Amino acid sequence: MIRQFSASQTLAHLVLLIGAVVVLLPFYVMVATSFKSPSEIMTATGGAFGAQAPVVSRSCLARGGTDADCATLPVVENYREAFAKAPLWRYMLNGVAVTVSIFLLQVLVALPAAYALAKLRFWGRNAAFALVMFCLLIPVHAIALPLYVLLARLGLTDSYAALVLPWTVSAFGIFLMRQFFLTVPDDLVDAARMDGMGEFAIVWRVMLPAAIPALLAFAIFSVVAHWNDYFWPRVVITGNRDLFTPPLGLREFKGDLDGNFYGPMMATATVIVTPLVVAFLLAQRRFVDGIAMAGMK
Amino acid sequence: MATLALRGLSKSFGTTQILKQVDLSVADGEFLSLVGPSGCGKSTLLRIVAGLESADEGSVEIGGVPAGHLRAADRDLAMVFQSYALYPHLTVAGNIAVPLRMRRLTAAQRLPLLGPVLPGARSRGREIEARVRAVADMLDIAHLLDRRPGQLSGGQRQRVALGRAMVREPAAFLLDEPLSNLDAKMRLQTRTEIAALNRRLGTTFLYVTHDQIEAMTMSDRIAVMMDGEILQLGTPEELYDRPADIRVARFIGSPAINILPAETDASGHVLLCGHDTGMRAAAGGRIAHLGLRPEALAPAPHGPVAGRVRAVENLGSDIYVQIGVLGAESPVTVRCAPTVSPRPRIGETLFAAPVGRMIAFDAAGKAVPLVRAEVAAHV
Amino acid sequence: MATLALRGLSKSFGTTQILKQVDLSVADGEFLSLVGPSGCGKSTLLRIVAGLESADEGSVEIGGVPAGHLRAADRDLAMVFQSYALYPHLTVAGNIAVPLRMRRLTAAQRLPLLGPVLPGARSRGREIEARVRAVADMLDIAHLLDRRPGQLSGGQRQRVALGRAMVREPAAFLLDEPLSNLDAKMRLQTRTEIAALNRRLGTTFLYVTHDQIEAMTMSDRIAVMMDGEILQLGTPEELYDRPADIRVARFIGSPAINILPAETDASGHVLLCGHDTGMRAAAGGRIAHLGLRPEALAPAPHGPVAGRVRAVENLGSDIYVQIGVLGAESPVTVRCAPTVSPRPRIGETLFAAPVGRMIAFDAAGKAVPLVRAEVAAHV
Amino acid sequence: MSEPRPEIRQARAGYLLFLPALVLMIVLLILPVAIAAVLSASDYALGNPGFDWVGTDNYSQLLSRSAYRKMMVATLAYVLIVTPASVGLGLGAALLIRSLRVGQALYKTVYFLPVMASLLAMAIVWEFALHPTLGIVNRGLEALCGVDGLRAALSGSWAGLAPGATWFGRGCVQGFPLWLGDPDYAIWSISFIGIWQGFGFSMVLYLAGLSGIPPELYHAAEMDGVRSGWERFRLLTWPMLAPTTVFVVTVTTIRSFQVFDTVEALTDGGPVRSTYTILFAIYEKAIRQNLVGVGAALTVVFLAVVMAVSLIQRRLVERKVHA
Amino acid sequence: VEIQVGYAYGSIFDETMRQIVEGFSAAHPDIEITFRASYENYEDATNTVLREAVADTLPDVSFQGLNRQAVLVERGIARPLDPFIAQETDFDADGYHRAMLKLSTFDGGIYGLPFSVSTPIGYYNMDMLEAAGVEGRPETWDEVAEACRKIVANGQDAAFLHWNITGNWLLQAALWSQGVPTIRDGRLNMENPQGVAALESIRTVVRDCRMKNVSGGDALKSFAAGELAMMFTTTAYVATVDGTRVGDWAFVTGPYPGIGGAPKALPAGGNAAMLTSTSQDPEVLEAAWQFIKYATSGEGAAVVARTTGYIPPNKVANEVLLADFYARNPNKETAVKQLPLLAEWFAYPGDNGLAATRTIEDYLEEIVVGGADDMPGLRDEMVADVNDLLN
Ligand SMILES: Nc1ncnc2c1ncn2[C@@H]1O[C@H](COP(=O)(O)OP(=O)(O)OP(=O)(O)O)[C@@H](O)[C@H]1O
Ligand SMILES: Nc1ncnc2c1ncn2[C@@H]1O[C@H](COP(=O)(O)OP(=O)(O)OP(=O)(O)O)[C@@H](O)[C@H]1O
Ligand SMILES: [Mg+2]
Ligand SMILES: [Mg+2]
Repeated sequence: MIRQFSASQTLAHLVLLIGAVVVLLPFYVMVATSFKSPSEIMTATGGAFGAQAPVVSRSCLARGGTDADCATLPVVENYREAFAKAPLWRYMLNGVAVTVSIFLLQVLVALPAAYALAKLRFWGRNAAFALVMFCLLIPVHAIALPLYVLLARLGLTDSYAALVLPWTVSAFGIFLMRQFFLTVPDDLVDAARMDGMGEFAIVWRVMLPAAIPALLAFAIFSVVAHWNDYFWPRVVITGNRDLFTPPLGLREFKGDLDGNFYGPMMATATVIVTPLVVAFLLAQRRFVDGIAMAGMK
Repeated sequence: MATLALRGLSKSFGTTQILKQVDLSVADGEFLSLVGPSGCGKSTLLRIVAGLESADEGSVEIGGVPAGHLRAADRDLAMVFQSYALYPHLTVAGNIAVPLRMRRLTAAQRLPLLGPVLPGARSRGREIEARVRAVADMLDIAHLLDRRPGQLSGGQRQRVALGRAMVREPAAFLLDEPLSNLDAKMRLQTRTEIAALNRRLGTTFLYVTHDQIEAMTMSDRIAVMMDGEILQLGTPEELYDRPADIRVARFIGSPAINILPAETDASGHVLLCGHDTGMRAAAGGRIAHLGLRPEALAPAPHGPVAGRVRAVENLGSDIYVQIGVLGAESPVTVRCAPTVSPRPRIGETLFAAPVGRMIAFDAAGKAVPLVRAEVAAHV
Repeated sequence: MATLALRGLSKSFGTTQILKQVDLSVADGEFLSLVGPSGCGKSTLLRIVAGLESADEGSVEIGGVPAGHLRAADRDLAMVFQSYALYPHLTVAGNIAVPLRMRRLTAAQRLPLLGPVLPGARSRGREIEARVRAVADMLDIAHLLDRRPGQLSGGQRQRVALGRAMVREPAAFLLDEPLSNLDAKMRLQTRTEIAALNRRLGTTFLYVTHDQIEAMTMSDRIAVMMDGEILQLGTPEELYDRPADIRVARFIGSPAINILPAETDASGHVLLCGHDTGMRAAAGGRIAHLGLRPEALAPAPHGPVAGRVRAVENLGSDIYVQIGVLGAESPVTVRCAPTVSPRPRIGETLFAAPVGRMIAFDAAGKAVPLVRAEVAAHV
Repeated sequence: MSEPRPEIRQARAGYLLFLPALVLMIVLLILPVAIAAVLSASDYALGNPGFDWVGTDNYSQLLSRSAYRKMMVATLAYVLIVTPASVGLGLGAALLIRSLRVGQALYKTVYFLPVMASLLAMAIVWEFALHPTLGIVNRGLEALCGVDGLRAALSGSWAGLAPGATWFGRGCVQGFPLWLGDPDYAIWSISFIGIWQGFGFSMVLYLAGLSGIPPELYHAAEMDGVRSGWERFRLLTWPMLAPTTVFVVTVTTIRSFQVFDTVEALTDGGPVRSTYTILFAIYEKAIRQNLVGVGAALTVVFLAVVMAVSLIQRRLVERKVHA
Repeated sequence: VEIQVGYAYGSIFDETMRQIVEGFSAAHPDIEITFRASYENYEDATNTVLREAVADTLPDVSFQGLNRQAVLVERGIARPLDPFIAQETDFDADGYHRAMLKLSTFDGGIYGLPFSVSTPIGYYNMDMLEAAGVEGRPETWDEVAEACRKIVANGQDAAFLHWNITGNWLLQAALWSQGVPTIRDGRLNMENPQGVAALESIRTVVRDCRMKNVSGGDALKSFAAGELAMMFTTTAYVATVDGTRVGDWAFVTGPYPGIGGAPKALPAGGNAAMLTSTSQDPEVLEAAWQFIKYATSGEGAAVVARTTGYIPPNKVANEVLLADFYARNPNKETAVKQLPLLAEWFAYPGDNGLAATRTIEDYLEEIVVGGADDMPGLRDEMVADVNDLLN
């Protein structure tokens, strides 16, 4: 503890570095591939980021360009193709809209529920909490069909509502927030009552601001899950491509048999993964704190 | 400004009765402390007065008006909590302003962005701001108004909590151990301030603590509570000098009172450790214990109290000598002046004699008034 | 059992120097307290002695042997922490046994399942158990041996922490504010116990606190530390009666000493609020302040100290009267007997005169010995 | 107008505040589960005009058909590989990272990246990385074969072993495995990706748990004579992390039972159903093959198993905490 | 009017559809075509449409796998096309290959018009064959095995049989090539020597060609990269190989190998356009019909040939519009030449049809991963399992 030999530090770094290499390998493959020309991908040449020898754009040829017109750098071609093949911006925008609305609705529903479970005494509270714990176990894949039929009966398939509504209640969010609220002193709630706030006002004016760190942790879980979700959008969005979320955009490249769009496909993957990584990097420190504070230990 | 009256309050949690038919009246402007050991129900009582909890039986009157049907926010009481319970996300100014904002602004005017531009909100907002500043000036925290609670010391938070309570000029203050999270120095300083505040504002204070020194130094009257009952209600002097119950005697005073075994001899004289004290019970009851405060004992060549010195604590201003006395439950403490000579030393035998008031208790622990034996004989 | 000697210890965190060339020797078996305001470096010093932190400069000797190269586990010191630092997952018995298990059992014998069946483990285990029981008996916690720390009260935890330190009979105990997490009553009780322990075991104690009453009542000697330096080292009486520095005078004593402005007149006499005190500086220096303990002042019809009564605190055993005196930094506290009459009332003017020792300080805050002016004239 | 007692007001507020969540949970989660439970006794298929009750036929199928036996094997294998590995790696990483003087934030971020990344995107990348000939994994291994010294060391030929005696040696001679196409390797590959993706999550939870251990305890241990890191871990760290561990194990187990995306994207349950995990089976039956009844029966079985697991773990915690 | 259209295999047909719409819009400026998200494959196509039927969000036109049409007809989702055909004065039903039209005819009604049709063919890297000393293209599986042995001996990857194409297509091909229909009387028709022979043919390739259990996409990539000598799969990928070929080697296609001789018949792969509109608006229905007609006949069909490896279903396209196209693209003509062999691509009857497909796939995979040697035994087990499902 006191006199740490730098040898042990070095060893720790070594082990962690090897781990980091394994962890980062797929990311490296993804980014590297998105920089390469098809032939470099096929032959696994080109080093880390491809030789960037000009290639001829196939889609440009298809539109009737000549070889000379259509020569571009592989990286440009891949990313241009990624955005040309599918309206990626639109999909990303959808992704943002969907994840943000899901998160906001989840907070809207979970926060009062968690407050009730943590701070209010009422008959059946334990049963209510048990119900939340049970719901925590239900994966959407298992109930997708009944849920789909439900939405279909309401005429809500192929709509933003279909992407958002099923997620409005997050058992995990309720659980997490409840754990956090347990650590908020009861006195604070009583003080708010003395100050003239009703229970509803307490939730939004006292508990919400106090819960920001835990909410941040939850936000990351929620946003990650729904930004990346491929299964549910695929089930409910059958008609309108304008409602696609980023993973569905990625799927456009993942036909049953082609392996030939690897460059653009990896470019798309890179584009989709990047926002989350950036968001995480920004929120990283408070995220770990938030988890710790939410008593998830 | 109002009186508080509790009549026959009872409260149980599950099967355990926490409050047992408690009666208590607090006069207008009075500073009344409620003291008692941990878990005796002080906070519960306070919370019932505040309206945060309801009694199973009994009633609460505020300013002579039954308050049972009023919710906490409508009782016009302010409460200060042990943990201060400040809103961590609001600045000091924001914290102090909350009670006013909740009361003086309409729901619409409180809205985040829209609110301030609504008619009337401006002027109300300015009023509130002025009031907050005035309170902050009074508590000497005006320079902290823009900080958040996390950036304040314990004492400063304490004052902010007081400020939040004061800002709306409530009928009475309820304080639940507001000093217990402060360190010794801070506690000393703040308790004077709170007492001064009571005098300055003239508002009724109901103050809960388990620290009897706090209660002694601040209160007009003290109610000692144990096991859900109020054992005695009186001025600090009364409690110190004339405790009605041995439990009260034990609770009040630091270092604690010395309880020594006593008897009543055939002639009705009270014997302390077998020595005649020259006193007898006024009403002639049997006496089981005598209570002697440390300052009511002094070393004397052949005093009735004798034992080996266990410890000598020199506080500079006083010396407390603890002696192990046969028959006493715990070591007997004797207060000496720092100039005492010879200075008692650990291990030697010390004799002490009563030099101050003796308090007698019967076997049930009830106080029994004593009178000089001769005087009584004359009567 | 060993002496501790610190020589020229310095320590900085970043750019701020926390310890400045501290020298300190603790005699074998001595109870030495280290007091000082929060943040003055007491814990840092203790941790350097313990080996949990290293000094930038200077050396630590334990039992006369330099310990600089030893890690904490090898220094044969035991430490009691403010938060007790008990292992929450182990029972009381388990907690107390840890130091023995770590030292007396081999790594193999400590293995979870296999360990106990290894040769020798049985008998060692029984030895340890017996030792734990003995310590628990001594501390009166034998009935708690199977509980976990979470199920204990503060005072009980405190004793377990002590037990864990005592169990292996270390060369010296280091205690870092071990009482500060206890409530007032418990603190009172435990401090006597710890002092008694020191006497019984005869082991060296180095005790850190920022509570001077604690230090006064327990210690053989006290070191007052401020700003990384030891201002004075001496017995409690010395510190209380003959502080070397105005900061020491202010720190020691509760309620705090009254510091009043003073002058030296042309004839060398010391003037207190303009009144001749009949004293002069022994070595003839100029005097800027006079320190008077609350008990060294008493109400007197025309005393030199006069002011309006700000507060009257009746502790039952004493009454402290605070008066606002022109020229004094803070209200002046006068101790009266509870029987004083007339009882001072808030708002009226009170006169007080010195009745005890006066402590004089020059403008730099250094203490200046005083002598009676007449006597000096005769010499 | 008399106000109700505060307790009653509180209870009312409690109901009111919990109500939206309750309604939504019932409509969105409980109701579908109930529907699934009902449908599990039917032969309902999407688009059919009606359906018949088939009693427990769907369930008895689960017992009789070999595919479902393989499903159980694959699911258990996945859970039993991924849970201990990602919990262990998470703990190891957290401990190592905590011991560092510099670079903590960097490793934390790197190890958490896979948790953030889109599984679908990463599955595609892994598929590419594990491609038998073009993939970086096999290319890398082959490159190692090309370095004589390394090849000798790794294949054991320095010790006189035949070139094909070791796994690596065989790989050099016959080519390295089809990670996703060989039934002997597929479940391991999928599990590996699961671990890769999930251990960062355990790590973060463990880091949170570690930061909750008061440093004074470590100092106390030091004073008590604890010298080695291992002793410190045994005496203090591991027991103090027990609640974290239970939580992490529970969450990881449930997540492992719920593995779906990688299976769907990479192996479709194959080869020869070696990666036919239960959630994928539900999906295949109910959505791909339109056998809603069978899928529903699987759903019911799945929920029963997961609930049993979490109840058992709950018991363990309670015993631990209240012991 | 706007009509909504769904189709599968976006990576193959996106360009095709774009060109068709271009042409169609020129001819019908008042009709706007909106494409739905493309289906991943034919099963996905059917399931999506089934779900959409529940939600009442069906597209107006949906391109469905030839073997998946029956389900939609049975459930009443597909609408008959006969009324529209009847209105057409110049509609030449004969323009469609009879066999193809028959694939979309149920109970005498036409429910779909074939859009793109495929047959299995062989893909060859002639450079690799020659390097290994193989002369010409193999005509039977025995010859394939023979060639494989030489190529393997030459240290190269020999062949890939795309055994897991949706709907057990190549197993059905192996059976049809011996003249045996896969389904007879609602049961799996493999309890005969031809059934075993079909399985044996697969095992031969696995054993003699050292075929690896990789995905079709991976194999295609290897072939395009010039690392795989032979590949047996649908003609659909000819365009893909052309487009992604790395290096300069001789790419040639050849007829699908038979068992013991030339194939007697081959299952028709591909998809048909179906009218799935729920609209009551005659204008919408008419527009949808116009699109179906355009896409499946004449110029629309010609685009299929130009942009994919599929065969246009329409004689007009094949013989009139594309005469010199095939001369320039002999690799794409292989499938056209196999047109006379076209036979039904069976869907397994009943609710468990897809489960049966998957079960058969599992058994085939046993062979492919080298875990099965006893073909008659495997056949018996498989038949029992599948027939159990088909009951
Ligand atoms: N909501 C509750 N449910 C059950 N028991 C309770 C509840 N609130 C308090 N109690 C119990 O009632 C008793 C009195 O509690 P109360 O808080 O009034 O004590 P207190 O005198 O304020 O003690 P302290 O000095 O420790 O604050 C305690 O034993 C406590 O455990
Ligand atoms: N590891 C550290 N890094 C930086 N500064 C430190 C560290 N440890 C202590 N300090 C600083 O050193 C000063 C002395 O700390 P120390 O803990 O020794 O004070 P103390 O006298 O024990 O105070 P207290 O009575 O509050 O415990 C403080 O200002 C503290 O902020
Ligand atoms: Mg309380
Ligand atoms: Mg300290």
